[in-house]
Amino acid sequence: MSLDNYLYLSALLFTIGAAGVLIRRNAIVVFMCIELMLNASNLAFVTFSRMHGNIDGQLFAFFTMVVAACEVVVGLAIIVTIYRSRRSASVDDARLLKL
Amino acid sequence: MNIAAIVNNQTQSPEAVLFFILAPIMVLAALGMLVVKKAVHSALLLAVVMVGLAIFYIANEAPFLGIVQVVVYTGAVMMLFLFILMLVGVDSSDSIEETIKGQRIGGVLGSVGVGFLLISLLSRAELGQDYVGLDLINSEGNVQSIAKVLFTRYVWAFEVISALLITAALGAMVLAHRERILPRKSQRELAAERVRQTSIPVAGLPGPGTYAQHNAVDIPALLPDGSPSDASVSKVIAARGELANPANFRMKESNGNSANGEAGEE
Amino acid sequence: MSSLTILGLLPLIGSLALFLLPKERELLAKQVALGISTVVAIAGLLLATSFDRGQVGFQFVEKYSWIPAFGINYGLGVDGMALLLILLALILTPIVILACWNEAEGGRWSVKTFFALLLILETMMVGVFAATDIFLFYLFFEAMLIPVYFLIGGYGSGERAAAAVKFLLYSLFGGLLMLASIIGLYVVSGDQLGASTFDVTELSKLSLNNQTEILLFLGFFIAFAIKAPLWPFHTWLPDAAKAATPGTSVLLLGVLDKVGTYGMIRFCLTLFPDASKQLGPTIIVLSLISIFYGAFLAIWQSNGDIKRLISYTSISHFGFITLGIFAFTAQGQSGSILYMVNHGFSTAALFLIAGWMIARRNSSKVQDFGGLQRVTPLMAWSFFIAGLSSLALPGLSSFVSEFLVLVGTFVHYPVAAVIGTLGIILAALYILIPVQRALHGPTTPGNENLKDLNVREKIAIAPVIALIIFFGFFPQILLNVINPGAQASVSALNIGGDK
Amino acid sequence: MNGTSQMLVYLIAIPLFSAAFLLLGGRALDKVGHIIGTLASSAAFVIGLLEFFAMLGRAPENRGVTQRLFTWIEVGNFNVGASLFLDQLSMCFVLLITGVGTLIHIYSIAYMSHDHDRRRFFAFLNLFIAAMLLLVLGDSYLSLYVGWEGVGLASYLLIGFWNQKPAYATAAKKAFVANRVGDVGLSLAVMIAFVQFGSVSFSGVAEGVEAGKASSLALNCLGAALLLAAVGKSAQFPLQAWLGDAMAGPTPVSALIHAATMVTAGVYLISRSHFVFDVATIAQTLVLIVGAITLLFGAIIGMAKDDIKKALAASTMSQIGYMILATGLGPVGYAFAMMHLLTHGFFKAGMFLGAGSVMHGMNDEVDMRKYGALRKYMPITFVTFGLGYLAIIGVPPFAGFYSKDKIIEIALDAGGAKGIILGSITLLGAAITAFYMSRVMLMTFFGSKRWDAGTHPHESPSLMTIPMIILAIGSVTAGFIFNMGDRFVKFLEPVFHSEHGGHGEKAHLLPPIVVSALALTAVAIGVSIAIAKYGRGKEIPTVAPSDVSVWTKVARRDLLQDDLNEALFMRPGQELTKALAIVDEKVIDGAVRGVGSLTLDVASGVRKTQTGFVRSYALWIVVGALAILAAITLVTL
Repeated sequence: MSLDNYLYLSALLFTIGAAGVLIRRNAIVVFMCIELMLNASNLAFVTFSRMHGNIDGQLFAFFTMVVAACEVVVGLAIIVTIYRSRRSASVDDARLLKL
Repeated sequence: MNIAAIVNNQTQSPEAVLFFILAPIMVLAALGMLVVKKAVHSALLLAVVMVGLAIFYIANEAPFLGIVQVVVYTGAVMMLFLFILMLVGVDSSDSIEETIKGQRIGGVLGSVGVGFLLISLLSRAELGQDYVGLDLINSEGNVQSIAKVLFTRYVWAFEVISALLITAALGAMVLAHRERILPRKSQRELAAERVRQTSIPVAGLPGPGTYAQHNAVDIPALLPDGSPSDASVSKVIAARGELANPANFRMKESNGNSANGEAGEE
Repeated sequence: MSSLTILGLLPLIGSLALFLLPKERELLAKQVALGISTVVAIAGLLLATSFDRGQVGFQFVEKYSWIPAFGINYGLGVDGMALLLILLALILTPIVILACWNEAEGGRWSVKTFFALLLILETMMVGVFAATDIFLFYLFFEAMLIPVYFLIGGYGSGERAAAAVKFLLYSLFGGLLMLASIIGLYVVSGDQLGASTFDVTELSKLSLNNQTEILLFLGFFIAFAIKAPLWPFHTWLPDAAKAATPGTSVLLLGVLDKVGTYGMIRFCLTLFPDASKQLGPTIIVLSLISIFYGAFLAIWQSNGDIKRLISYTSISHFGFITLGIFAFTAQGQSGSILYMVNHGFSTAALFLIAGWMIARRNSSKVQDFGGLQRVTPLMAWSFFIAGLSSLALPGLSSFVSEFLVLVGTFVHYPVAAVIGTLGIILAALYILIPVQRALHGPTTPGNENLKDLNVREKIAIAPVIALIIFFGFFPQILLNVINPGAQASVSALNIGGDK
Repeated sequence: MNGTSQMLVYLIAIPLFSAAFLLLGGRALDKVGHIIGTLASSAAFVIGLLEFFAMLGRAPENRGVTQRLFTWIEVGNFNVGASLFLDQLSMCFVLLITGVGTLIHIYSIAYMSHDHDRRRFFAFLNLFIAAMLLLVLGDSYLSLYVGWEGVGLASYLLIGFWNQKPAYATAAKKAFVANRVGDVGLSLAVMIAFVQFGSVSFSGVAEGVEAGKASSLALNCLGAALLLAAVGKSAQFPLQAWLGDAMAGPTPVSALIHAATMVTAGVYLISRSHFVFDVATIAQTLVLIVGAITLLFGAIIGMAKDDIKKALAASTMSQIGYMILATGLGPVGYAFAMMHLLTHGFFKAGMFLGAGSVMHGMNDEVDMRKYGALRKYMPITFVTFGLGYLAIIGVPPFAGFYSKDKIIEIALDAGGAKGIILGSITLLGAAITAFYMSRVMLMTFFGSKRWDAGTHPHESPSLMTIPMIILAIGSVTAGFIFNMGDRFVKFLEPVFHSEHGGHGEKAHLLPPIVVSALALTAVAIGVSIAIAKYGRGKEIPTVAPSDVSVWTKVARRDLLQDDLNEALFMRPGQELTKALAIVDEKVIDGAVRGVGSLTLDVASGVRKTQTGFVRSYALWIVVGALAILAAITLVTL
């Protein structure tokens, strides 16, 4: 089986993640979709590392994971604070920042 | 993806089998995340996708990453999501109809467009050299090779990433921390509050069967004026309708009014 | 020999001194302002005496490198024309300060700031006429707008804020076009003269191909056409003049607008001779339209606002000045430069007296006056004489310049001159109709007890009227100063058949 | 050939400074103002006389005198010196202006005695004298132009002397604007002269014309421009509307300015530029046409006017028509025009002063229908007015006969069809003049009393009657003196180089005796018609009858000149101003404000994209990414 399939899979997962971000209104689900997109790109990294026979790909996937972790932590903290003040976790409710 | 492409410089066939089983599951799970109403279900589906990915990492000669994916990512990060979901309310579900005009169609079209373009680009891209595979690099083990590269070339990146992690943690605490506006209630105040509350009996609830012949759990205690106190029996039993009638166990009256008591006894 | 810099800086130092005064000592502030401006005026006159009439080109030249990286240097120098305009500014400022003694009350800021702004404006005026480095000229050209903006916005009447903003934006727009041309020139001079420079004399040696020359010319010309209101770009002037205090309008119309026509001669003609010759006829048509347009609207304003009326008359006068400039004859050039000086005095007189009439009657509608001849004869007579100088009655100064402009135009464009001469009939109308409405006829009720000019006002207006009459009989004094420069700029255009 | 004299500048300086002194003097000079004014004017007259006698002493060729003051304007080769030039032509004018001027100053001392602004009146009179002298003494067209507008300003001030009455203020404005239209002609003339001959002085232009430097077109344009100027100032057709209204000024003003001096400035201009008109044939014919039209125009209006001053003004217009016509008849005509101008100066000023004294007696009543039988009450006025009347209609021994008769003669001599037409017009004019002048005489002094209640006419004080008597004597004797042995024509001959000698042999259409007879018969006819209509026992209604022929109605409205001017110029002008005001407000200012509001609209449009929804921003990001990817794929295809 050629390794390209993995790339197609990661592209597909990435698109689904993007669609999720655009369509779902619950902040946490949006956040999960972003995680999905990140994982999709990690898969692509690992596949390329294998294709090129160079470990850097994996290393980069590793760094992406760390960054994703930080992002999740801060993101969820924000969602919690918004939930506390607004009693709703929907993304559309926090829309004061406009002219 | 024509068949001929699969034939040349291919991996062993079992990997193909693994791929063609697991990939559809993962895609379905991902699609499920979009469609499912409850947030918890989409969290679990995401966990499925992540575990699938871990397996693929291992299949791609990256066992360390696979394990990290499972242990760190799926284990910790997904659990964090579930924890937040619990905080926010598990049953918070989105209503189906869309609030922003044209958002849903635009979203789907946009992402499908991007996906289609990515895939079409990928299909036309080619490496110019056949796959090398990581056997040589992983000769003394995947973790050792990663460590060797991590702590030589990317040591600065590693330090910066750790700094980032710490700041993120700190940030989360600062964000989630709530200033205590009112002083913490000491035990004395809690007791006084409980006395002031009329709804909860200060002396505590009478145990079942008090002033009655039997202390079984389904027999309500009798209040001094003889009426049964339903606070003394657990709501669940009452809900199940297995409440016994206290009249049967009323003490026989020494004279006249014991007659009507007798009647209820048998 | 940094006499020009000293002359320029004196008013600035004066305004700083004014700022230090305590806010409530208004009378002291006025006296200090008056003192400083008279000292500067005397210094200017002394400087003028040592000006050598025969010599063509710049005198009192100063040149210090300011931003060597771009070849910008702090270059000052005056020729006949610039000297006269500077003197006009220096003489008008003390007169304005004296005339607008209590016009500054009721402004948004203190009286002290009003007079400080006037002094700052005076520095800008000296700077803009003395600059020989185009960058420095541009700097003063833009900096001039700020004090005027605050003067109109803070101390005017009616919807002063809107008028101030309109004035500022309109002139800034013009300034930007000029900046584009300056940069164009800078680049062209870079590759033609080796070191790129901003100096006027060097830049005039450039040889530009026709297309770029016309573009650069238009950049400068439109900026100056906005400044000296030529026909399509004039709508800011009536509003600004109506909203501003009469003193500010005097400086705005009397001196600031002359920067436009001065710029046309100093920059448009010397730097872009061929473009000027090519576009000459169109500009002549524009100035003719200006003459008639300004005249008709002034006649229309005679049942409207008196300040708008005077501003429309000066639009008509500026039409004559541009007509003279682009006639490319020695008479036309000298006539237009002399016209700038004379127009300064006649508009100053008209505006100051109009200001006093409005202050007394506190309404600026022409028909509210009526029959002032009986009630305030002195003011009526001075307004009448100022009006006569504005309609170019021979024997007063404006006639000499207007006639020179028309004769100069006749040499090359006879038809334009004939049409221009018809303009003097309208001039008679737009002065005599308001004179009749405001001064003659029975005294309208409410005007019976208006006071005539007090001593201060007499001292303010007497020199202006004296100069108007004096230069009517002896214009040759001014013409001797103007002629060499005008002759040189026309012969530089080397137009055949120069009379 | 011209000598120099230092006295000329004082001719102008004395009245000018006395005018300034009187104006600036303020109330303090009220009591003594009129005396200073009269002294200044008489001083000028004395200097004029001295110059005249000095001139007579010199040989005829070099009688011209110049005085150079300073260079007025000198730019490139446009060089105009402020210098004065006195020759025989301007000598006549100087004497007329200062002489008649002084008499009128004396007259107005009494006439204006009740007016508390008398000092200002005398200041303006002196200003007028100074400006008129500058006009006649200027040696170049430009200094003439200064005098020209100065006189216009003085007439504006004097007509509008009582400007508290709106009607008088409007009349003054009308006069000034009409003069200004004429001045456009003069400035054009100066420009043409400069461009063609490089100089604007009379001598320079004369040499240029002789040297033939200018094309005939340029010369004719120059002539036409000069004619336009003359028409503006001398109230000839088509710019004659202002003369009738100019009667709003006090009567001495009408006498001085609108009878004797200012209105004749046009004739002076044409005769001074005789070298242009002799060559520019078309311009000359134009002059003839203008003269003829105005001659009839004035006469017809004169017949219909009931206001004594307006009637006299109309007659002035027609008499000046005569003079302009004479100047149009070539070199020989200039001298006779001058003679008629001088005699007219005498008798017309005399009659105006007479009218003034009549008004003075009838407490400022001007309508002749309210006069009647005043000869018994105002004997001196009657006699002086009568002598003026006889002079103007051209009764033989009086001045008018000599000068007008000569004009009729040379009009007929013009020869051919032109001669016939011009001759008949002048004869018709003479008849009509006789008619309306007799009408004025009969309505004022003869017939029955038609006074309003409470008017009791009395003879004017001696201060008024003495000038009238002097002028009457002048109008009687002037004609005879001027004509004794053609002395006047010989006096002016060097100026106009009219080869006068050849006067005799030129083919006469009719011998002079026959011409005079013809003129006299015309006059007789006019007088008899007037007597028939207004003479013995005819009842003259005190209110102008309305059931009259169309022609009289039209004549009463000054042959519709005002309506014509209004319809042609004033109303369209007002419409144009209103339209331009709207254009300025809406189109140009609108465009400027439009730019402002356009930017505001665009800004508020863009603002709508900031919805606040995070997801719509995300959508924009995805769409952006899609666009870039698509671009890349298209490019790489």
